[in-house]
Amino acid sequence: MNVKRDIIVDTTSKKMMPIILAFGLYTMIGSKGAGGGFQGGCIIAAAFILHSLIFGFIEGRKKIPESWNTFFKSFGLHLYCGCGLLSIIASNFVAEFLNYSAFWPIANLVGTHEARAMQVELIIEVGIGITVFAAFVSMFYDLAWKDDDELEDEVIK
Amino acid sequence: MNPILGELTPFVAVLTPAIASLLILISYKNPNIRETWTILATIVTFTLVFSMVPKILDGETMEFVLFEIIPGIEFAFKVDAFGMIFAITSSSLWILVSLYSIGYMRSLEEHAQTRYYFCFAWAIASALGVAFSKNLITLFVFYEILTICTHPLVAHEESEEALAAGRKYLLYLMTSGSFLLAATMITYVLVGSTDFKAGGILSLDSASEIFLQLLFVCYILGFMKAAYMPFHSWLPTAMIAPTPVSALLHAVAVVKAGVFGVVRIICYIYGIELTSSLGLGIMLAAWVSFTVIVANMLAIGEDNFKRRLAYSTINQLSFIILGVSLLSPMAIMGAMMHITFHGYMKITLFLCAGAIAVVTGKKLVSELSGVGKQMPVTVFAFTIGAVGMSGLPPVAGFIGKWYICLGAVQSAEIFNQPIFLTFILVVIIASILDIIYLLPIVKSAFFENPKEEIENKEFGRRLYFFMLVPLSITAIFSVILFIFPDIFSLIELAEVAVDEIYE
Amino acid sequence: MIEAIFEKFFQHYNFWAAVVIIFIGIYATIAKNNLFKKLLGLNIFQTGIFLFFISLGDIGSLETLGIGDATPPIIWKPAEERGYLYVNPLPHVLILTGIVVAAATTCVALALLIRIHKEYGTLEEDEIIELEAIRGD
Amino acid sequence: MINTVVEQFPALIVTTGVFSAFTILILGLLSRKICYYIVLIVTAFHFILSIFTLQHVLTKGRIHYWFGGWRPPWGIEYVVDELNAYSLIVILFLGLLGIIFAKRSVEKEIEERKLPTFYTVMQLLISGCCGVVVTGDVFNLFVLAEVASLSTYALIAIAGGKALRASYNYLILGSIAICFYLLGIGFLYAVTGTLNMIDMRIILQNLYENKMVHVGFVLVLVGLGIKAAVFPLHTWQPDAYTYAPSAVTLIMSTVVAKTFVYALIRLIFSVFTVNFLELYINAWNLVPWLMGVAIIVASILAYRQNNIKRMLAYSSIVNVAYIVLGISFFNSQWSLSGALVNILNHAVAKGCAFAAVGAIVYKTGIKDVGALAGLANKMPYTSGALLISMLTLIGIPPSAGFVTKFYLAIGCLEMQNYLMLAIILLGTLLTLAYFLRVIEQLYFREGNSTQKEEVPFSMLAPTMFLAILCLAIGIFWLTGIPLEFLKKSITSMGVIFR
Repeated sequence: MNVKRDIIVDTTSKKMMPIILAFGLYTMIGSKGAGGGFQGGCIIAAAFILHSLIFGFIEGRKKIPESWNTFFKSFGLHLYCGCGLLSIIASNFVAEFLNYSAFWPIANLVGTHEARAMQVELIIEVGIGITVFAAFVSMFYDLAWKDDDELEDEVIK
Repeated sequence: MNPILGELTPFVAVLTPAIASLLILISYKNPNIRETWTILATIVTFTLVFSMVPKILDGETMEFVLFEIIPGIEFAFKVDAFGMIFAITSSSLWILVSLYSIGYMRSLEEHAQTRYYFCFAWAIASALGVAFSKNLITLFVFYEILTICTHPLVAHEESEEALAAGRKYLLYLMTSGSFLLAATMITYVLVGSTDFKAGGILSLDSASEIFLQLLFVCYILGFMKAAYMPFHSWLPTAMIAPTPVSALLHAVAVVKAGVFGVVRIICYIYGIELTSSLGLGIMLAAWVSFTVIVANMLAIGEDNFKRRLAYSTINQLSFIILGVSLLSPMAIMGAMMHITFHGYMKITLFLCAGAIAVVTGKKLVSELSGVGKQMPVTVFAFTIGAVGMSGLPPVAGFIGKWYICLGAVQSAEIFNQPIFLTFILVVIIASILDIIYLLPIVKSAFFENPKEEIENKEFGRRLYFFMLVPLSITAIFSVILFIFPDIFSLIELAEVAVDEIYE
Repeated sequence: MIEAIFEKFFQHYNFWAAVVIIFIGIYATIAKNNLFKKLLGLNIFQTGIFLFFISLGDIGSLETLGIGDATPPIIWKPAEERGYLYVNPLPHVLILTGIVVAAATTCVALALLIRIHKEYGTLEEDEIIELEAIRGD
Repeated sequence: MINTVVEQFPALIVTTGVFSAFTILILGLLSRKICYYIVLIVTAFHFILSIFTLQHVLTKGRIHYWFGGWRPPWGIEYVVDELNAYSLIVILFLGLLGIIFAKRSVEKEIEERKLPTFYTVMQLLISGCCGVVVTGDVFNLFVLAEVASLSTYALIAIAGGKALRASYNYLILGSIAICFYLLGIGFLYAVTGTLNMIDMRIILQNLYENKMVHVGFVLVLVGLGIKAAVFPLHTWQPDAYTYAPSAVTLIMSTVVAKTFVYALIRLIFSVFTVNFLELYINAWNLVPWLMGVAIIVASILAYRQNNIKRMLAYSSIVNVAYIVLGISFFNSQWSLSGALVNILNHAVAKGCAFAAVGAIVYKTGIKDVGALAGLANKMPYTSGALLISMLTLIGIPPSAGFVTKFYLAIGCLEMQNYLMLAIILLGTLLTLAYFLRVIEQLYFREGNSTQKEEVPFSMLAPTMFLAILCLAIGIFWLTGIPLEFLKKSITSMGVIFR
């Protein structure tokens, strides 16, 4: 494409991207406590969206193809839901969905009750974060892509 | 002789035609097998029904409770003498009409014969269900099925006219079904039961007088199948159906279900005493007397053969209701017997009309001159039916009319109201009118020369025998029923029923 | 008299704001002809509801009702001055969920709008209805 | 902690549903054919679980399930009593049949590359509906209702063309509805400080005079009323049903519609109680009359339709009106039974009708009533199923529809409301009037060809099965065996008869 590129915008966005990603990760898992998965995911998604805004959709799509997005969307949810289901299965169908105290795989690694919960929380936050990030990115592409869907597939190939 | 299957018999009797209908549906590819199922079912059903007669004559009743729908309402069958009369009539005539149907439908090479036989079997099943139902809800269920499954028969021709007739049929009968359901439910809420009990279940304690009178009107509207005026017009319209349908359903099964229901309401839900104390008997009698006269007058002006017979049916149905509404034992007995007598005679007339239509293609009364020379047996049978309709001996119709006239005298005595005697006058006028519109047909058929060359339709002749035999049998039976009215234990059954009611 | 009314009004100004926003939103959703503006109206409506919910969580706003005054946990106050220790967090959590749902709704709606625009070339409802009538079934 | 495995089932149905939905999305990248079988197997599995749930509820009492072990009112609680279990079975059963039906129909109506997404959304829809049914938390209900609704919007829109605008209309109205609901529970939360249904019911008992509660009640009612397509709020429904793909219409008319009707019943009777309605909501007396108007007006509108799907859509409005009419007479046990019975009856009958129509559309592309002529010869089984479903909707005994009418009639009489009885019966006649047109076309008119062409077995089987059920269920209700169960369900709703 013969679009004239602005070096300042290019460079800034390139330099900013890792920082945004790092901030997103921090929001997601850095704080001690529940919450942050959704916000972190949003921030990470923002980084990718910024990237494709600057370098074009086709470039952006190459960085993160739709199939990856689909995978991430599902994978994040599997992490979250899997934690819940695991606590049921691991406790031999005695504990409820997402009952952390029955979460044996981690129970061997960390000692106290609270810490255990915290570890599980971490997995869940990561799951939420991944899903949100992938969902937002794919939403962005779906809405921004003006041409037909078939065309989109061809371009990616 | 004991009932073949014990307490189950009424249920199986209803079930047999229903099962047969499914077999008919399955064997749609082979008409011969299909018709075999029909004939088999007719015979089995009649045997089952008839096997119950001795037990009923002993004054016993048979009950079979299938299940309880809600507390106080069961889905149950109960055989009593009155139900038996209706059941015998329907099931015995079904045999003959089935034979006739085979001849008729094959001669005309009608379409959709499987649908025809399927619906026919269901109609009989539901007519038997009506006869054997223990309470109003069971009766309602079968009553509705009867309406629905006869609609395809009315609209069988599939022409615009037939479809319009079908629509009219459903409009009238479904509306009446709604009234019946409403009345039934109101009865249930009032007394907590809808069982038929000789002597009635309602009483003045259950509701106010005016309420009970309105409920009665609701019930009568619910049995619109009885085709009293001014709600009669569906019946002549429905005559567009094939003749066997008009014969069995619109002279016996369907319309008699309506009459049957009215009798059930008066004798078994309201009870004679309540009916008379509410003054409902005389009101109803006046209402149907009007129908008796006017329907006959309309019949005189009608040129279409089957429609003329339909008006005659309307007249006779109202006549039966008149008998019941006189509220005296004799009259009720006469009415009950007349259900059977009228069935046999009217079916003879219809079958003759159908045979003439198939063989000569003539459907109007004015065209019939000289037919008697071509089809003497048929027209002779017709003569027997016509004589019976007019209430002249030696045909069964005389007995019914005689009893009802006696009943009118009896009512005048019982209730001390001479006004009941006027209904004898109604009977006589109706009989005269019957003669006026029926016997000229015979006259012109036998003694006048045909106006045009008679076209002999070959396809009709081929299966003429199938039609001739049933109509001869019904004609013969119409006479036999006069000489030996007890051939199906009819009088005894009617006596048992009346004894029960007046106990 | 008027002062009392004013006082009552301003004590619950956030609720009043929520009401105003909700009605603006509903108005836009119902009255606008453009499908996109309808969506915007819907979003405004949802925002109004979120504001309402969060106002519920702010116990300080109930202070004037005599229930007491609340302090968010980040602002330190001496213990004797605290009415409630913190703002009720539950409505906030609920609204977080609500926002996610709202975002999802918006996203589906936008995707639909894109498809509609592709199909009809316009987002004006009356024009779309006309076009539909021309096309038939 | 949990005593028996069965108590896990309600939660498992919802969570594994969502889990599998996204598994489909991943596996769809690998193979498009496998998606369908996953949905099928998972839903069948869930259906079996729901049967065990019902059995448990009937024998051992209601299930309380605390998510993450957090006790209510802090955590989310799932409560399953008779009514829930019953609705759950209805929803999963019809969902299962809908999915079986969907396979071939969807293959024809939808592009192949959209299939994984389609099935994902379908699975989400069913899970969302199950969630709405089992949850005992008003806010959780909101979230799961949105999951179900958003899926529905997407599924309708998949058909393209006019479905887009139908879907968008539904989206706007549905979102307004859910916002009303949210606002309503906001009001309730403001006065009670809890979101748990049982808790809220207890706290509300002292607050019935509070204006906030009244406003909350009305908002909740309107919100769920729009979602359930209760008469004056139904405007989105005919378009959506008409233009959606056949399989989606089938699922919407059965699963989604019944879910929100359930939610309406649950909120009215379990959170606000009969006492509240009786003492403080005087306008409630108008609801039966409104529903009477609904029955007549919607029937007349149905009569005027040419498109058969649209006709069935209006018939759905009539049937929802029957249900709401049933619950509006809350003092009569029979009336409430009629409402509960109609949840199943209408789902089965309408499911059968939409499946049959879907099959007709699949084979011939016919959508207008006038073009149906002679189809009985061409597609005898499908036409037979359509006939039976229509007779059921009319209410011919002994079909399921008759039972509804029967119970409602007794209910009306118990309330001494004779006019309403007349309206119900008039409704029957009007239903007959508009379905008779279809029946006449099918059976009494000559068609072009008499060549027999039936739809594939996977579409025919659910249709025929539902048709048989129309009769079987009717007879089952009539046997009186389920009366005890109905009584229990009504009690579980929190209605006590004097």
